[in-house]
Amino acid sequence: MTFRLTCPVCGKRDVYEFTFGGQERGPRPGQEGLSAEDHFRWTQYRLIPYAPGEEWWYHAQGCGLWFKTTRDPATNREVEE
Amino acid sequence: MSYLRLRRLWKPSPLKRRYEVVIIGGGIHGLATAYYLARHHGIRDVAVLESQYIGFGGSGRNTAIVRANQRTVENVRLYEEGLKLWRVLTDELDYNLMFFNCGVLGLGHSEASVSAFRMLCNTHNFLGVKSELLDPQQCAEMIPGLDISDRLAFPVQAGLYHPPGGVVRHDAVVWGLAKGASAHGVHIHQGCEVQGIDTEGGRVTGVRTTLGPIGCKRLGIMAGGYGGAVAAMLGMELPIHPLTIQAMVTHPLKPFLHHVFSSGAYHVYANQTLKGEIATGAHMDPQVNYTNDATAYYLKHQAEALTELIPALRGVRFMRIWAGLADMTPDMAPIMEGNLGYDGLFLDAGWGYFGFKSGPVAGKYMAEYMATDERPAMLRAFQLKRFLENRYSGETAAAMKYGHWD
Amino acid sequence: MSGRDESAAAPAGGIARTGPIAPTAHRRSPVVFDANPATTEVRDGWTVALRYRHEEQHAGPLLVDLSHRRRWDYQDGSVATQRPMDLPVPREYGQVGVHGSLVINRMNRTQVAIWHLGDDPAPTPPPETAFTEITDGHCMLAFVGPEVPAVLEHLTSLDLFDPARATPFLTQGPVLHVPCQIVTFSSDLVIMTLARGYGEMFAHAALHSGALAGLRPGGEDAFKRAFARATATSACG
Amino acid sequence: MTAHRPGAVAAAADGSRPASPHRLPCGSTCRVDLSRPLSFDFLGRPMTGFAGDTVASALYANGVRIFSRSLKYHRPRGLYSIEGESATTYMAIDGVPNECAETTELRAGMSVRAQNVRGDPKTDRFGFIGAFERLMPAGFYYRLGHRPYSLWPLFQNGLRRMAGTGVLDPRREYRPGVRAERYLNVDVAVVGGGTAGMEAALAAAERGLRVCVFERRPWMGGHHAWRVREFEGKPLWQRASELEARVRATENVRVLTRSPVTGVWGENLVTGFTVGGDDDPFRECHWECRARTVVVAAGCMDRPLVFNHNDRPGVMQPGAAWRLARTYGVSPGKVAVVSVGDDLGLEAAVDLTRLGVEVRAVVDSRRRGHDPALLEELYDLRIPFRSRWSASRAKGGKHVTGCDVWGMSGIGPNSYTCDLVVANAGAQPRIGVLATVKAKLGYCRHTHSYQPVELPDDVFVAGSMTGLRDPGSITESGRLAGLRAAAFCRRQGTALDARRIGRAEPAGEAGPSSPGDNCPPALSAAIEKATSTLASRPGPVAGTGIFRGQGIGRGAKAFVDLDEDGTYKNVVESAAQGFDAPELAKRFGGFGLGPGQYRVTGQNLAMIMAAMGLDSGKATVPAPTTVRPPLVPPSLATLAGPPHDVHKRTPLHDEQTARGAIFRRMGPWERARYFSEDPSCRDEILGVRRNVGLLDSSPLGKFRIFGPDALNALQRVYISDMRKARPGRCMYSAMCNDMGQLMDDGVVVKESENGYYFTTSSARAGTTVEWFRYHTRYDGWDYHLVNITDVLGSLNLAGPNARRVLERVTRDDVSNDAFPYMGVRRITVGDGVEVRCLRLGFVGELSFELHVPSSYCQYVWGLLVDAGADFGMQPIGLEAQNCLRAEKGHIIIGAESEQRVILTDIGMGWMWDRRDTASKKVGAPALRACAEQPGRMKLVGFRVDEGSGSHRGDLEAAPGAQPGGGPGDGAVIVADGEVVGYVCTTRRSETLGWRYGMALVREEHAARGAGLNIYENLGSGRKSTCSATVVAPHFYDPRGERLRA
Repeated sequence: MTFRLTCPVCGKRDVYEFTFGGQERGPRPGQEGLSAEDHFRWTQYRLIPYAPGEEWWYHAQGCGLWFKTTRDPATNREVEE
Repeated sequence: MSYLRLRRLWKPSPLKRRYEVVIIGGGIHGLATAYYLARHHGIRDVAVLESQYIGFGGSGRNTAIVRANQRTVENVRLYEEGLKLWRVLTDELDYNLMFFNCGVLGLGHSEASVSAFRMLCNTHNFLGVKSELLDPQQCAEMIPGLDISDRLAFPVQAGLYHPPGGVVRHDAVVWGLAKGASAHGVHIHQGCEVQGIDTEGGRVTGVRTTLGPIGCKRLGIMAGGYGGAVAAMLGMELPIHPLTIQAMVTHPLKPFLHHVFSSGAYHVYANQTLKGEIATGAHMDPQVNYTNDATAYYLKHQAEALTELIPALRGVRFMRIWAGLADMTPDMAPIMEGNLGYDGLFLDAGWGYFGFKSGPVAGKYMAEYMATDERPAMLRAFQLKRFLENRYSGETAAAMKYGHWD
Repeated sequence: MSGRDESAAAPAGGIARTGPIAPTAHRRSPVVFDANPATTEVRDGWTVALRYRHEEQHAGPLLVDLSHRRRWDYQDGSVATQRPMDLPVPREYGQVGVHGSLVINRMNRTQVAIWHLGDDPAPTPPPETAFTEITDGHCMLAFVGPEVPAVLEHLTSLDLFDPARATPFLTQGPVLHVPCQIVTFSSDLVIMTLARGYGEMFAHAALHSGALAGLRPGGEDAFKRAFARATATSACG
Repeated sequence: MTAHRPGAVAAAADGSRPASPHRLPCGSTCRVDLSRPLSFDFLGRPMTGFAGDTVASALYANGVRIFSRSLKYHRPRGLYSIEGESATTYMAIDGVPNECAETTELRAGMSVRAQNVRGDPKTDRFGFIGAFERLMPAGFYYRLGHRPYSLWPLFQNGLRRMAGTGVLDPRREYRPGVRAERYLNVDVAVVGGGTAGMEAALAAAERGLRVCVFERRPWMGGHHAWRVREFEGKPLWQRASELEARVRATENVRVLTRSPVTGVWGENLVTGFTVGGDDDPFRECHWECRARTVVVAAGCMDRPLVFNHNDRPGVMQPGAAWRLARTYGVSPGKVAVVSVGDDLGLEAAVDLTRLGVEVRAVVDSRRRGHDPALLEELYDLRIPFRSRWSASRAKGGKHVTGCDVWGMSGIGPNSYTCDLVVANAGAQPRIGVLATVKAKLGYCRHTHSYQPVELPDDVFVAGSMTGLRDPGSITESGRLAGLRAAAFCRRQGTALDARRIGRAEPAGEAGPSSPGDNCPPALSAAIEKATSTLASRPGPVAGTGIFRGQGIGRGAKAFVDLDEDGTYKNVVESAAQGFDAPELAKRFGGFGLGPGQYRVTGQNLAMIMAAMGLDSGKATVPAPTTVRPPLVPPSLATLAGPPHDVHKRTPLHDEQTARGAIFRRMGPWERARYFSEDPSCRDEILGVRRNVGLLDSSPLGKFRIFGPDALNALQRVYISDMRKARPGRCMYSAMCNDMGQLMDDGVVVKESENGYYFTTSSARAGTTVEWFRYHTRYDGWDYHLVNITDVLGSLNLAGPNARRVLERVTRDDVSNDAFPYMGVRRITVGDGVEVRCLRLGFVGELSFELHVPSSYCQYVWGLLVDAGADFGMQPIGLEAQNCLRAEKGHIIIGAESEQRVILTDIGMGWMWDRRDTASKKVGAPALRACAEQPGRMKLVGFRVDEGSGSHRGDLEAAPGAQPGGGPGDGAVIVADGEVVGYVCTTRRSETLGWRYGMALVREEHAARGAGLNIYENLGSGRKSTCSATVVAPHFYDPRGERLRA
């Protein structure tokens, strides 16, 4: 699964230059009235089907940008939206 | 001589449209659960559904290391019982699982890991599981050629030796359990991929498969690395990330490595198989993934690590690399649940890279759970709700960064 | 040894060096080459090797330590519209502007790096928070001379000589597994910066691996010649 | 390299006598230079080979026929293949085990040994084992040796001893030569430097693309390199040689010979390795080549014929016999029987005859499809030929003495006397690379081989692996593949577009243009022309589905897999036990799991299983088993490459080395842990407590943050109310993760309206920017971070005399009034270096932390050391700091915290701004949920009860033991037969005179004054127990008077 990711600043680079930031799960929920269970679900629970999903990646060895990309866990390739 | 009469290990069986119990996943967890359901609980109307061939997933892709030197009490007890089962099963199944009780040696390369080893050692011995703290010289005596000099970036500072551990022939476990389950009437269906799960009124009623619908009263999701994807068919979110873990073997050599060894600092564990290959496993890639693709990166990484630790390994070649999935939870402990969201739905998942050594013992308790609807005491520590209560099992010490993939 | 007395004015950005610079050569580069300098110069508190003895007989590529060259980080939410140190900010990510002795690298949406590479005294940035002098935070190395692509092929998988990119250009990525900021000026001049802590081991490893392509330590003079050549032909300016 | 130019040695070979009775005058195709003898030894017997020989060819030329003994049955094994397809010639060369004699180039002075033998391979003591074959059906070991279980260890050890082949000496130094790793970026990577590969390379290079060709042999040309047949008026070898010269002269083609490809990994990362030749500067080089497109022109190889005793020395594949003669000038035998299934095999028979081998008979399992020209040549040479016949049995013991052949219709056998059996079932493509690029392979019933059904759109296939044999077709298919690769690169647009480099605003830009665009008319025309030329030439030749000789019976001695001694009978046995699919049989019977991997076995195993399916009425097509890289085994030394341990050193590394520091790696840094051999660091500790010490804390994370939203960002990641940060004062706070676990701590100083300076723990320095940006990634805030960890070194001057030392190097007022505890000042030291100075107290004493520009650190260190000399100031290391801070009850993340505890569990809840929900602080919801949750683990301080406990065995010699007796780090706390906690850090304090510690325990044991039972058992009878009392975790100077002094 040596694949590449397209950094919006640096272009296509080897995946090992990046830090994985997990699936897109939307912005941090507001904390007023947030239940413990909702918070811990948001923090840890994910639905990971065999289908492309949005993910966060950080170009740790390069420009230092967090960006979103859509990738298919069944092929490990980025998918054009 | 009956030895020379060759019989099918498991019988081909007709696919029925309805079973009392359907188990998704023909790996050791699924097969063991089926085996114990039939053998211990008299539930023989069981089908094991496997999308590829039995043992295709993690069961046939691990490095076959078995041990019980865990960090917390609940885990030590579970894996200790697991260790004792190899011998019992070899006899019960009349199939040589080839448990090579060679002991497992962990290497520590920092003051912090020495403290961690001491904690493990004390815990194990207090619980009656043998463990021993070694100095670097003793490590070198156990692992011929191990470099304990200061030449290393991370010199060896201590070893934690765990005599009850060893290596089991992983394929034999799959086949032996299939043999045993089949002998007790369990149906094993290979090439049968589950594509959906049916429920009605809060109950599981069956599965939809590439071979048509199959009804059941109880359903076990025991699909290893694919467990999260199967649960996703019900829209069920889980704290599970499937990650790729890779392993590789060298050309076969005459025996010289007589123990399993591992090193956290170098992200490497290795043992010499009965066939003589050095089988070695690597660290994991962090991103979620359902492929079994290996990478050039780890072939190289592993070579760097092994040749630094044992310089003589520069004299050997890698002949095969492969990958499997590890279903990681935030605390590196499994999730074993019953009637989860739906009556009759059982989940055995999140084993990470501990899925092989736990197979039979997990099957034994999951069978009990499925047969009685009562959570066995042994499984109390492995409930899903611990993640929602922020009560991690403590199986790993490190705090997570963004999630359980890092 | 010739000493040059230069008092650099205070840098901005809250970095702790606002006092007058002592003329004595107190400052140390992270890189020490195992080679004999033929000429050195004390500049701005640094002892700079201009030429090494072996360079006379060495026709191959050279590794030059430029850690003493001043560098600034500049960040702004709308950097594209700014003129840090009166330099135009390159429009595209990865573009490099050469303006006399100053080089400006567009790193991303909000950030540029400015390098002082010429012989003239380094300019003084205005006292804006947006500037951070990072000279001491980096090791700066130049790969100079023939066979530079062959040397770098041993050190990184980055495509530093992509014919489709116009020189000079910036690449941010790992060299010897260390994150670097790399500017390709030409096939005989590549400059990179990396965190100072890595400097000593990095230079050592580069010389070890680069030795197969003939890499040896070099003095600043070799860099100056290559920089003059590269910027004379460069489209930027 | 000269030895590898074809024809270079023709003169030497032509006029002179053969150098040994086994050498042939083979002329132009010969790669062996008979004028350059090389001496080597085999089993201590001196032998002579020549430059250009492989170890195998040289041994064969010296009359060696038995190269090894087989894995299971210890059967004698000879030269069966010539390019390492099987492991029969794996040998120990210069003590290195499992070296492939077929591909290892001979060097002077080599010492060669056979493997898996007891004694001489001719007279191996375990040779008798083969007689017990009947007792060892497939998977026999799973059904044996476990009853009674007590016998199993004996059986297991027997198995272990019999298994394995090579012998590794764990104390030897292997492969000491130069190693390199190199990285390439190309547009087209060509795998295979045969005619098709070379044509592809030229076609792409002529269109300006960067091309790299990987060729495993020392020369290019594929099978054309040794064929003397003429095509369009020129011998094939000569055409190949001329083409090679053209390719090598093309500037943008990188040619790597002696460079097998180990795999093509995701998105066309081609890896391979080069084993250096005589005139290469390095011995071994690992390659990683990132290619935009890959042309696979890997060629084909023999598919073995399965017949009785097909493993006997003297049985070899046509490619092996032919190459032995043509490439190495070695006679494969005197009298041969040839049984083949393809035209290359027939051509080999003809050519061998011309070279002086007496071919008794040629049989071909095919019914039709033979090249009539070859049949005519056989007729002219008066060699009896039969189609639909094949070898069924090789006769002889340790070497072939004869061969039986049978007709497919069941007539036979005809018996011949011979010393060489040349046999294959046909040809098979080298599918390894196709498998690793994830081409979907299907069984082609015309060529009877696996062919790509679906290819990734950036991969192109050419040459004989597609079934082509006509040289013109091969040429054209190569050219077409090269052109298509070029067109693909063009379609992707310029590299610049494809990589999206240089787009200031990437969003909204169009992706790569649609296929067909950007392909200039000339290129399209060239593709059309090549396509039609190829179509007009002969297409793929028909293959054969036959895999075994007629009349082999049960096939107990007919080998499907030579490496693992897997026979035809074993395949049948596997199926009988339920392993009736190739992938299952492979695992169960070990077919293709040996060193040769799938290479020899793969296709035949699938064909056999498919045929068995047919027998049982199930229509099946051969299904390929998984091909796993590496396609050619690289040595670990090659993969590991040169040493590249590039880590960080502080600016004060040399100064500390000079003072006797003992370093340890901490993350990327090398840091001084001790300044003496005393693990208790007594002198260092007392120096700080009573006098003054100097610590290099440079790896401490140091950052600037500024911008309108800087405070918002700080409020998000820090758990405290960061509005309280103010100039001139250090504010201590912490960061948590979303579970409320402690991630980091440090101080924050406000420096300007929107600008702050802050520190992090050393371990977090590298990920702090990432962390800030991650947790604010949805917010669009305008703030900027600069990591200045390496800009500033850090020197910590600590102890009651710290101020007196500092006063000697600065004129600034550092008195307690002017510069109180937790203050931060800029002071000037020496002759004008301005530094930040922070009054902190991690070690519990008056201390000044100087943040000094890195280039000045050595100077400032020198100033302080000189100033401290009168006080006897000593440098201290991390272990002393560790003890000092523990005495003070200050925690270290990861030592006193772990996954089970959150901020409030470890006594740091006071930092948390409970009222703030607006900032959405990371970790706050978790703390809110769990701060008061019962039953959590808590951090406690304890004091070991004097005189309590017992102590057995030599605990103090164990790693990590603390001097002075009593429990050590990692001791467990036990109660009622359960483990209820563990000791994080414990030391015996010289200052306090008692043993203190910090532990994580279950809440019910955490109350002040509670008793703790501490238990240690490190194995080997080393055991201790003692009791302790829970106390507040501030052991030393609990009121903090010394910090504020």
